[in-house]
Order: sequence, then structure tokens, then C-alpha cells
Amino acid sequence: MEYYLQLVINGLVVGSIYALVALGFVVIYKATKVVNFAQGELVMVGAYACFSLTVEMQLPFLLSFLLTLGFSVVLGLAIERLVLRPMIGEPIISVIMVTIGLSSILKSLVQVFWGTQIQVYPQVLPQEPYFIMGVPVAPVYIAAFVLSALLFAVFSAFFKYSRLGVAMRATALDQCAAASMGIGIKSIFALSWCIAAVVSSVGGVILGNINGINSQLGHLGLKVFPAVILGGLDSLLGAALGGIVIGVLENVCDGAAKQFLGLGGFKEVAAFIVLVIILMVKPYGFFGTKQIERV
Amino acid sequence: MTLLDVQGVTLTFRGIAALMNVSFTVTKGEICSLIGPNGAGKTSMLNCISGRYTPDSGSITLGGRQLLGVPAHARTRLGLSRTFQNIALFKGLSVLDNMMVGRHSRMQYGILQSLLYWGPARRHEDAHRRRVEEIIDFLGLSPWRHQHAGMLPYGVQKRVELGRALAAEPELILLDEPMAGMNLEETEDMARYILDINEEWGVSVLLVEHDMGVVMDISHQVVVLDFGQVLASGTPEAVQANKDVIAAYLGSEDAVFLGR
Amino acid sequence: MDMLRVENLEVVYNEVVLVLKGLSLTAAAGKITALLGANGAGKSTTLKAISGLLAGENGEITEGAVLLEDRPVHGLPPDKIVRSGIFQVMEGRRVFEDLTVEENLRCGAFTRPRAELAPSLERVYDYFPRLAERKKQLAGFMSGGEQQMLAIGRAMMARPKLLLLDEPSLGLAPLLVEDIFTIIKRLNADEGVSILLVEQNARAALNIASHGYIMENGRIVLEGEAQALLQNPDVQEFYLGMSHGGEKKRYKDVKHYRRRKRWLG
Amino acid sequence: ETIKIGVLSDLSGPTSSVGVPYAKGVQDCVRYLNESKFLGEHTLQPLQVDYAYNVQQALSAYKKFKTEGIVALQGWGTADTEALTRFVAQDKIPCFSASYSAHLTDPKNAPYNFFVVADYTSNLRGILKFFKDNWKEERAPKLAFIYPDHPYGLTPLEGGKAYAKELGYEVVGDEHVDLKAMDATSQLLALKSKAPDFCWIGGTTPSTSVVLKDAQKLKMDTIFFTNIWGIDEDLFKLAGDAAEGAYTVQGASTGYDDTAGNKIILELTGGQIPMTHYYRGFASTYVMAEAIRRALEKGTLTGEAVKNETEALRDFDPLGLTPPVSFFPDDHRPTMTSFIYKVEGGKLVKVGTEVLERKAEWLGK
Amino acid sequence: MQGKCGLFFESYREENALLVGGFQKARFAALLAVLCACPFVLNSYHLSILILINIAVVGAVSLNLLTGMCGQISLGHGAFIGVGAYACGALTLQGVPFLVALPAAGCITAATGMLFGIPSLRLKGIYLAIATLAAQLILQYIFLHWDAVTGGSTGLAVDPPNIAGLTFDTDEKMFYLSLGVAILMLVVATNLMRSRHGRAFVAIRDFYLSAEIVGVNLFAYKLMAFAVSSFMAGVAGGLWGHYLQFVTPEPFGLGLSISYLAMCIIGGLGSIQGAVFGAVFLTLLPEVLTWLSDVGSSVFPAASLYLVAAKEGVFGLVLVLFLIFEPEGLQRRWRLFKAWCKLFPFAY
Ligand SMILES: Nc1ncnc2c1ncn2[C@@H]1O[C@H](COP(=O)(O)OP(=O)(O)OP(=O)(O)O)[C@@H](O)[C@H]1O
Ligand SMILES: Nc1ncnc2c1ncn2[C@@H]1O[C@H](COP(=O)(O)OP(=O)(O)OP(=O)(O)O)[C@@H](O)[C@H]1O
Ligand SMILES: [Mg+2]
Ligand SMILES: [Mg+2]
Repeated sequence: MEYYLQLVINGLVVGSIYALVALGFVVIYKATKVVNFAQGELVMVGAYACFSLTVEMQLPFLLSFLLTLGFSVVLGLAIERLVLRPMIGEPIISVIMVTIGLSSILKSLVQVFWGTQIQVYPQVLPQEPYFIMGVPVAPVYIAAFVLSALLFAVFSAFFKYSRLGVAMRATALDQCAAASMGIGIKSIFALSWCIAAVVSSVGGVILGNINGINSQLGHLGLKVFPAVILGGLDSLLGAALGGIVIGVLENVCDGAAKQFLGLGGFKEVAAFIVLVIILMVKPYGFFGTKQIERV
Repeated sequence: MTLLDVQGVTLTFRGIAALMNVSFTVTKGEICSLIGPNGAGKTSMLNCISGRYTPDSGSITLGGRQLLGVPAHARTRLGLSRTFQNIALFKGLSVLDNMMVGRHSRMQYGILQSLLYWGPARRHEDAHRRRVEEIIDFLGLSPWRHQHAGMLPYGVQKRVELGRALAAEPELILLDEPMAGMNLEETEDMARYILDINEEWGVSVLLVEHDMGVVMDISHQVVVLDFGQVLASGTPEAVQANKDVIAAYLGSEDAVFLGR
Repeated sequence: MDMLRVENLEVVYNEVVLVLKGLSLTAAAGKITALLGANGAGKSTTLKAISGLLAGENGEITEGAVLLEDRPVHGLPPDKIVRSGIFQVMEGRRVFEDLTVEENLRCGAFTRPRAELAPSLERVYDYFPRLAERKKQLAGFMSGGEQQMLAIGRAMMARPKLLLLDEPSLGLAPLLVEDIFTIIKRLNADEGVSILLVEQNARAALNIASHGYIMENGRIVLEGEAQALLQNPDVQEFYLGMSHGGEKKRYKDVKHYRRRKRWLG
Repeated sequence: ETIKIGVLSDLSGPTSSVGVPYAKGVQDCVRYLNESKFLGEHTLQPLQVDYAYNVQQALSAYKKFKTEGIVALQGWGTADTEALTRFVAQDKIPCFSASYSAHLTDPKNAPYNFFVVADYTSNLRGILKFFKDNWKEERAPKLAFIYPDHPYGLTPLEGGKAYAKELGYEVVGDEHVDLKAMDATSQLLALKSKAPDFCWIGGTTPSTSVVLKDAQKLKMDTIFFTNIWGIDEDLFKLAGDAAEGAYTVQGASTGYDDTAGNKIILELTGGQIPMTHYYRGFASTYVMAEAIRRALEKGTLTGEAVKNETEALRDFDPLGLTPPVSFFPDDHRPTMTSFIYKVEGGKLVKVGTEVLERKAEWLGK
Repeated sequence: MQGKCGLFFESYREENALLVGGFQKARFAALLAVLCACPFVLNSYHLSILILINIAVVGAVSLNLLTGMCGQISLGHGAFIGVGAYACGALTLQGVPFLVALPAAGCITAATGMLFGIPSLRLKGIYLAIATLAAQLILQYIFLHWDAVTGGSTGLAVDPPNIAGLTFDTDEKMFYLSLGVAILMLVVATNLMRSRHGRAFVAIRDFYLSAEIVGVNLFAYKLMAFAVSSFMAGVAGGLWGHYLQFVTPEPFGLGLSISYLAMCIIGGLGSIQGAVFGAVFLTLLPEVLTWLSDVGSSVFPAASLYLVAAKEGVFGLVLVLFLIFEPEGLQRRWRLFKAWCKLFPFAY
């Protein structure tokens, strides 16, 4: 039992990273209805940008972190303007594919600029772990947990109460009608990509602190899907909880599959199996808005 | 003779009743209109009949056969077809193919024959194509036969939808606001088609429509729904004079005239 | 004075389909102007051209001008046009289904200063008490009539000088049609908003309008005082459904082959 | 006269972080051989294709090489090597690759496949033997395995476990850590309770780093050891002092060893010590070149001749870069020798050489 | 009745024929003749690319049936192809003749596809896409762990196809075999599209609510789409496995699924011809890129690593550019080109 408890704690910790990345994903989806398959690559580019600034240019970490956020804003703007804007109103599969194409481009840009070698971050956070119920938890993970909780709170308030946030949701529901309200759709789209890029690069910097970075980091994006689908694509709360739940599920299923079925390596698959089962029961995830389908 | 018999149908959405104990009948060969304020549950009623929604209680029979429990797609074969309030055509198919899909349940050949396109598949396709061409001629859709349905003018799309419903050769056709958004001329055409379908083809019609001019002119029977309940029913003249109906729906007696 | 002047407008969809073919019209300040026409004549297109919403549908103004109080507004992005005082209520209501009623209304006030929000909301709730009752409800679950009220209420939040209404009576029950037209009239009378009204329901529209246009095939084919149009025999036959004697025509008597309109687009 | 050889590399795909230095080793070796007139008046012309670890691209690259008339192929990973096994056999083109799966050493399965260092399983056996030989305590040493759920991590497992039992190890645990894992705490927690003395990590450097760091956090006193791809210079950067004391078994020598080959290499790279993987790329090419040289001497340069010459190599020493290699027509195990390294002071230090018996029953297993 | 380009039809049947008019028939015959002549003029590198194209055509057409026609996005197609490869390989290893094993592999894949198609009962759009992504990962897991059948991490070594004593062990022979299969699958797919099942697929894609009302059993037809599509994917996989003579888990990853989706998009969603174009284009693209980066590296040796790294980016860029500038894919370009040819001397 204690073993499972430890698995759960560990899952919580890893899940908070998923949650962080998932938040960026949901922000884009909520505002633009774009399913972003390049989320992992956004994380990667953010991580590399910060790496360049701290390691290659030797800037102090805080400064380079802020510059990274600035860089992400530019990146988000560029992606929106060049790639996503022309896709407004295209069917979902086209949007999926365009973000897949985007992920290839970003990956290859990273390889061109930074090569394929593993790169190592300077350690900004202390290494000495805290012990929670006997499970050592590195400070990075605690940072990730706190950050995702913070970002979750900020965005929830933003979408619920701010005029811009409501306008973003309106835009996602009906672009044309939103335009007729005087909402500048283009700036809304750009804004959402900026936010997502910024959140992702925060995730990237945290990841870099965990185990270095390489050009395959974008794979993390795959983890985000079970998380966001579980929570419901357009729900921030869903993303935050979904990420954490997936983190826990992976660990627990892996442990259980090993213990009872003798199956190894179940971690990767476990999340997805659970996901399919949950989707069959709740097709829009736990907190996703059910589409109003009236004929 | 009763064709459609709706008895005590109740439908709720998360506790809110959209239909409450609704009963009415449609006699074979007649045009029956279902009217009522917005949100009264007219479309929901059609959805119950066509199988989109399942009522919480009640019974719906068509020609004596119980419909509830029959899945939506199988009801076509029992002689039911319908059009939608908002156009619901297959945008990627041509007008012709839209109608061929309309005959889907009348064609019976298996997937293997489909893949090889031999024997029965070929024969069926030819035979049904002939039938569909007749409907295209009837609705005057020939010029658009090979065009994608999504590109057509609104009025034509509404006609294609009618054609698709007709292609199934139903006994009872459900029409949900076929005249909405049409100008007078097109409304007149549509009314003419409905009358022809009813008189010449012998198809019974259950019509939902807000254009009182049409409703009062062409229907044999009118059923008024309000807040999910039957408020009144009877001949157009009787309904038109009913005080409750005027208060809840028509507003003034010249609504019929104002309807357009 | 003219609130809006549209001069020789040409609009092309998808770079090929010419929909408006040199359309001109004016809307007087503080008045209701009605624009009638057959399906696909280009009424909605005209409104979208004025409010700048064509771009979203791959349409483009290729010629002509749109002047609001003599200042050209064509070619501006939609948000600029809204800020300059034109607001369109689109065909089919287009409320934001997953937003609550109040959130919908707040979207309408997107271009207005924050301080105005509370009084504007109050004013809308005053016009539409039913909306006040349902502030917190999701718009998607409201009935057609309520959604139409919401759409008009949303427009009021933006305090436009010129309101473009596209088929506000579409799909509404007769009683509600009456309500909506009464409200439109009141809006015009009390608030002094100029209104350009597109309608299929010609009788109702001409009854509240002071001036009317009839368009076919992307051009204006007939215009005049609303009362004069109501008396025009062609309008009576083709838009009001009256036979020559001024009697209402019966649908049952419609022939398979009828006299076609003689206005040629 | 130029002799064409095909070079399949992963320069941009998922294994590129090690694929790039390996490919560099291959290319530098060719350069060295040509400059030093190793083949007399003949020169080697490498045709290199980056196949990004995609089988289909490896296949068409191979077909292209074939039409250009290569006599031998320098392959790379598991995916391409296995996909091409049948083709190279049919076309009689010997393939030297860096996929050290034992089943490729059995000529019955893969008559034209070669590599120049001990296979994964032999290496694992070697280091197990090494630890056992140095085991001082009375009780049986406890052993655990950590590996990714990936062909590369799974292949040596069966043979290794069997041999461990034979040596008298007590196998106490089995855990999976993904190649892309960020965290291995849960797996290590499970292992910690079993207190293994030794733990094999069957992943690549990033996952080794994760395991070592988490083990340090958990204050485990297990000795971790990895196979060829598990520890390289990247690990010192990634894991820092958590890497100290870990062992690895390498087939080839590393840049810290004093060998004839290393001097040449340092000259080629201008004094910079390349990654360990570079050395195997270099050695693999060197052995292949030797076979080509011998075939040329006999006057027939065909793929088949190169293969036969490779099978005729006996205790051939590729400049000390790997243990001497011998191939036989019925046994493609190049050597039974493994070099054991330990991480000390941020460097790989050679602590032993383990030579196993060339047992027939181990062939291909 | 009059069709396009001045053809007159005397019966509905003629209008529905596969090849309309003498010109089209002649053109098709010419194309076939050219293809059949290929092994006599091309070297084995070029032939192997053609074989890969043939296999890709089968795979792409099958995915286009499911995703393009029926609107069910699948991110698991790569794994379905893998199921075919393993099934066919395992069957022939058991001594089942290739000619039986290939369709049998198709059927096994069809069953697998239907199993993983079950979520489509309730899921749509992106939710379904993610569910099929789950299928992809689960199947990959099975490939690696069901040692008894798949050979686990070692994989399966299979023999070249053998039909009635004839062994297809050279690129030339394999080319004819794959071409034959590809043409057969194209004909079958085209047939499907002009029959009631194909129309029902499109109806489901365009408006599933009204498709149901019109009498299409949504669930049955979605499953049928999964089955037909997976069957063809299985055939493609069987061919691929037997061509490579070695089946391992690696090739059947998410990357393969994505590249098949890309084929459908680039060629033109929902069009059989488009799938063919997409398969040709995306199989050739890496070859062309490799060639270009070779040429580039020989001109600027210093840039060679960058050129190599840029290859994947070019794939992404091509995808993005197509989606932005030609969302209907190559198939539309081809139509425009044909129209232009017809008018050629008088264009504009
Ligand atoms: N899927 C649904 N979920 C929740 N409520 C629904 C749903 N469908 C209909 N309703 C509710 O049921 C009631 C009846 O709606 P219905 O669409 O049947 O009205 P109607 O009579 O067709 O109105 P209209 O004339 O405006 O079309 C409404 O209050 C509506 O909000
Ligand atoms: N996005 C578009 N792309 C191409 N053609 C369009 C587009 N929108 C409208 N059209 C065409 O432009 C013409 C005019 O359309 P419009 O919507 O302006 O007509 P309308 O007068 O408002 O008709 P309705 O009474 O049906 O609302 C129609 O023929 C229509 O098919
Ligand atoms: Mg309705
Ligand atoms: Mg309109």
C-alpha cells in the first residue's frame, strides 16, 4: 500500500509538468479551436532559447528567463501569422496536419541551430530533494507544481472575468459573429498563441532543469493528449487535473500491471488505455463542454 | 385511417420538460401542421418521431407499428422521412448523390457486391437512379444535378432536401420549417410541391411552420403546441379562432395575413 | 441627412462570383430603411459589405464606396467599422452558445469604455425583461425568439449609430415577430438609432420603415417611400401575396406555372 | 581507383545524438585510410545517406547504394540493420553496423552482417562475470535490471539473466524506465526495498542519467552499470556527480586510453577527444577496410570476397581500438572480450578487461 | 444526357462507368503500358522506389477511405499496416501460401480495425483522433511483447512472396506484384465510392445526423469503413513485410501514421486519385531531399549537417504550404492542369 502511495505522490509530481504543458494547449484550443500537435515542440524551442541565453551567452538566469519569455511572444506571433491564420475556418484534420507540419519545422530548426547533441542546463534550483512521505521530490518539481497551480488560477480568472478572456471564448465559438462585435479576431488569435508559447517555454525551462534537453524533447507533446482529453479539451481545470491524473495513472497502472499481470513497460500505454475507456463513458472528458448539437 | 399516432409523449432534458404528455394523430393522406411558439417543442416532437430523441414515456406508432425502440436509421424503412430546420445536406455530394443516399434504405446489396460492383449492385444502382431522376424532374432540379449541394443557393438547397426525403418514398414525411427564410415566390413553389406530394403521390405530411398563411391554407388539420403541451387542435379555421392560440402564438387575428 | 451612403458597390466571392453588381442605396439618419429582395439577391452580402465582414467569407469589395456620415468606411477591418458606429446583427442570430446571456452582452460592449457597461446592461434588460431573468443561462439553450432578443440586445450594448438587421424575424413565431418589430420601432424612436433592415417579411418591414429598396440579382430594381411601395401592384403581387383585387392570394390556388417577375436583374 | 562503400547514418533522427559522432568516426577513418594510402593506389569513396532512423528511407538508400556498386555497407541502428539483413545476404554485400544484437552474430540468420565489438549479451555477461569475480562477500550478490521497453533494451535480457543465475547472482528485480523518461523514482522505489547490490541499466545516456540522479536522491548504494550506449561523455554533463562510480562495459577503447588508434584519432580531430561512439565508428570502418585490402590483394573485389576475407580475420588488431577481432564462417562473434570502465572524476577509467569463453551455445543468443 | 467534354451517354450505367469515353480508356492503357515497361528500363533503386510507391498507394487509398470519405480521423493507420505485416508474415511462416495469407492478413487487420473503431460510436473529430492514437500505441506495445507471434524485439524474418511456385525475390518481380495489388485495390476503392456504401460514408462525414435519418446505420457503417480501410492497410502491410522480408516493430510507429495522413492531405482528402498523388509525392520527397542535400553538401561541405537537419523541416514546410495554398491537394492541381490542357491553344 505504501508503495502505491509513493507511486501516487511521484505521479502527482510528474503530472504537474504535463499539466503545465497542457495548460498552453488548452489556452490555444479555448481561444482558437486549434488542436495543437506542436505543443511539445514549443516547449522544446523555449527550452533551447533559454539554454542559448544562459549557457552560450552567459546571461544571468533571471534575465535570460525573461528574454526567453519575450522570445516566445515573438515566436507565438510569428507562428500565428504565418501558419495558423491562413487556416482559419479549415476542417479539423487540416488544422491537425498543419500543426504536425509545424512541429516538424520547429524540430528541424532546433537541429539546425543547436545540433542534435544533448545539452545541459545550468542548475538554477537546488538539487537537494524534499522528502514527502519518503518520496524524494526535487525542487524543480515543486516549482512546476506551484507554477501550474498559479497559471491555472490566473487563466481561469482571465477567461471568466476579463473582457478579453470572454472575447477569446466568443471568438472560438463563432469567429464571424465575434468579428461583428468589433472583436479583432486576428489579435485574439495572436494573443492566444503568445500565451501558449510563453507557458510552454516556462515548461521548457523547467524540463531543461530536470534532465537536459535534446532535439527529441518534443515527444512530451504526446503526453499532453491524454491529459487534455481526459479533462476536456476546453477546460483549464481539466488540463490541470488531467495532467496530474495522467501522471498518477501512469505510475499506478505501471505498478499494478507489473505486480498483477507481470506486464512490463506498461507506462506509456496505460494512460492511453484508460483514456479510451473514459472517453467511451464521457465523450467530452470530465470537464469539457458538451457540444450543443441541435437539428 | 390513422397513420401516425402519438400518445402521451413526454421528453425532458436534464429535468426540464420539452414535451409533456403530447398526443395527436395524423390521418393517412392528410397534411397536418404542428405550430406553436418558439421553444414549444415542435422540433423536439419531430425528433422523437424520427428517432433522434427518445421520449421518457409515451408511444408513437406509424401505421400500427410501434416506432419507439426502433433505431432511427431503421425507421426510414417503415415509411418515414424528414427534412431539417437548418439545412442538413451532404455538402460534399452532388445533388444526384444526395438523393441516392436518400434511397439508401431501399437499396439492398452487400458490401462485397459494392467492392466488386457486379451483378445486383449494378442492377440496383440503375433502377434506383431512374427513380431519383423522376424526383429531380418533379422538383425541377435538373440544372443542378451534378453540382455539389453545398454550393447551391439557399432556396435550391431546401428543395434538394425535400427531394432527399422524397427519395425514400415515405408514407409520412416530416417537414421542419420548409419555408423559413424564403421569399414569397419560393414559398409559393414550396407550398405547391407539398400539395403535389400530398395529392398526387399520396404522401401524408406533418408540417412544422411559422408562416401562418401557408399553414392555414394548405393543412387539413392543425395541432398547436405551447410549452410542450397541446394547446389546441382541429381544422385551421377553428384553431385560428381559438382565443388561447391567439394569445399564445398568433398575437392578432390578422397574423395569417401578416405572416407574409 | 444621410447616415449611410452606398455607392455603386460591387462584391465578388472567391474571386469569381460577382454578387453585387453596382448597388447604391442610402439610409437616412434616425430613420428605418428596409431592404427587400428574393433569396440570394445579395441582401446579406450588402450588409456584410457595409460592416466589413466579407473577408471572413472570402468576399471582396471590388468597386464602389460605403460612406458613414460622408466618411468612407469600406476596406476598414470590422473592428474599426464597429468603433465608427455600425453594428450588424447577423442572419440566424449567431449568439455564442456556450456563453451565458450576460457574457454575450458583454461581448457586444467590447468596443465601449468599461464605465458604460453597467448602464448599458440595464438599458438592455429594460427593453428585454426576459433576458434579465436568464442572465446566467447558456445562450445555446434559449429558444429562437429569446436568442433573437439577445442578438438585438447585444447590438444595443455597442451603442451604434447605424444598426444593420439581417432578417430578424427569421424562424420566429408570429407573436414574436410582432414583438421584435415593435422593439425595433421603439429602438429607433427612443434611441434615435438609424436602422437598415433586411427582411423577407415585406409587409412588416414596410410598415415600420420610412423608405424601402427592392433588390434582385445584386441590383436595386425599385425604391421609394415605404407607403408607396406598399401600394405598388407589383410589390403587392410578388412580396405581399395579394392578387390583383387586393385580396390575399390562397396558396392552394397557386398554379404550377405562374407569371414570373418582370424586373430583370 | 575508387572503391564505393555505403554509409547509412542517423544525423537527424531520434538516435542522432549518438549517430552524429559515430558517423564522424566512420568518415574520419575513411579520410585517414585514404590519406595513409591504406589500400595502395585505391581509395575508398563513402556514399553517405542520412536516413533519420526511418526504415523506408534506409531501404531506398540501400537500393541506391547497390545500384552505385558498393562492395560493403556501414550501417547504423537496429531498425535499418534488421530490415536490410535479408537484402544484404541476397545481394552479397557485407554490412558492418552498430546494432550489436546477438542474433546478428549467427551466420545462419545473418550471413552478411558483422560488427566489431562484443554483442550486447556478451558484454552483459562480461561485466556480470567481472563483478562476480570481484565479489568478496559470502552471500550471493543481488542483481536488478532496469531497461526500456524497446527492442534495444530487451534483446540482451534473456541471455544475461540466464548467465547471472549460472554465476550465482540472485536476480531481485526488473523495472522499466523509458528511453525518454523524466523520472525513475517510482521504479527505483520498488527496487530500493529489494536492496540490489548491482543494477544493470539497459537504456541510453539520458535515461541512465535519470536513473542515476534519482538513485542518488534515494541514497541507494547499489552499483549501477550500463552497456555500450548507456554511458558516454554526455552523462557527465547530465548527471554530474551522480554518475560517479557507475560502471559501463564498452566494446571499443575510449579517448582516455593510450592506444595507437587514439593517437591517430587525436591527430585527425586536432586534439579534441571525441565521444566514445566515434571510436566504434572508426574501428568498424577500419576492420572493413582491412577485409577490403585483403580482397584486393587476392585480386577480386566483390562483396562476397570482402565477406570471405572478413570471415578469415584472426586476431586482427584494429590499432588497439577494440580487442583483437576474429570472425569465422559459422560464427560472426568478433570477440569475447569486453572492456570494463568506471566513471571516476568525470572521466571513463578502464578498470578491467573480461574475456569470456567462445561458447557455441551462446552464438546468436 | 450530356456529360463533360461533349460526351453523350445513352444510359445511366455508362455515365457511371469507371473510365468514361475512349480517350480516358486510351490514356489509362498507355499509363499501364508505361508502368509495365518500367522493370526493363529502370535500375533496382528506381524500381524499389516504385514498389514503395505502390505499397504507399494502397495504404494511402485505404486511409483516404476512412478519413477522407468517412470523416473518421485515424492516427493509428501505421499500426494497422503493421498488423497486416505481422499477420501476413506469421501466416506464411506457418506455411500458409502467400496468396491466401495476404487476404487473410487483410481480414485480421480488418478485425483489429473494427475493434479499435468501436470508440467511433461515441467519439468524433479530435476525440476520435486521440482514441486512434491510443490504438497506435497499444498495437505497438503488442508488436513488441507478443513474442510468440511477432518475434518480439527480434522481429520476424519472412521469405519473399511465393505464388504458385513463382518466387518474387527480385525488385522486378516484386514490382509487378505490388503494381497488380495496387491496381486491384484502386479498382475496389473506386467501386466502393460509386455504390451505396461509399455514398453512405460520405454522408456520415458531411452530416452524420441526417445520414442517420436517411437510413444509414451510423455505427455499422463507421465500423464498415474501419474494416474496409484496415483490410487494405493490412494488404499494404503484408506486401511491405514480404518485400523487406523482415518485420520489426520500428517502422510502424506514429511517424508512419502521420505520413499516411500527410499523403491524403497533400493528394486531396476524399479523393482516390488524390491518395495516389499523395503517395507518389511523399514517397519521392525524401529521396529528392536526400539528393538535394547531397548536391548541397558537395557544393557547401560546411553546411552539410545543416542541410541534413533541414530535411524534416522541409517535409513540414511542404505540408504547411500545401494546407495553406492548396487545401484541396494535388488532385485539384491536376484537374486544373487537365482543364488548361483542354483549352490549351486558347487559354484565356
Ligand atoms: N438537445 C437539447 N438539449 C437541451 N435542451 C433542448 C435540446 N433540444 C431542445 N431543447 C429544449 O427543448 C425546448 C423545445 O425546443 P424545440 O427546438 O423543440 O422548439 P421548437 O418548437 O422547434 O422551436 P422553434 O420554433 O424555435 O424551432 C426548448 O426549450 C429547447 O431549449
Ligand atoms: N461565402 C460565399 N461564397 C460564395 N458565394 C456566396 C457566399 N455567400 C453568399 N454567396 C452567394 O451570393 C449570393 C447572394 O447571397 P446573400 O446571402 O447575400 O443573399 P440574400 O439576399 O441575403 O439571401 P437570403 O434571403 O437567402 O438571405 C447567393 O447566390 C449566394 O450563393
Ligand atoms: Mg424548431
Ligand atoms: Mg441573407
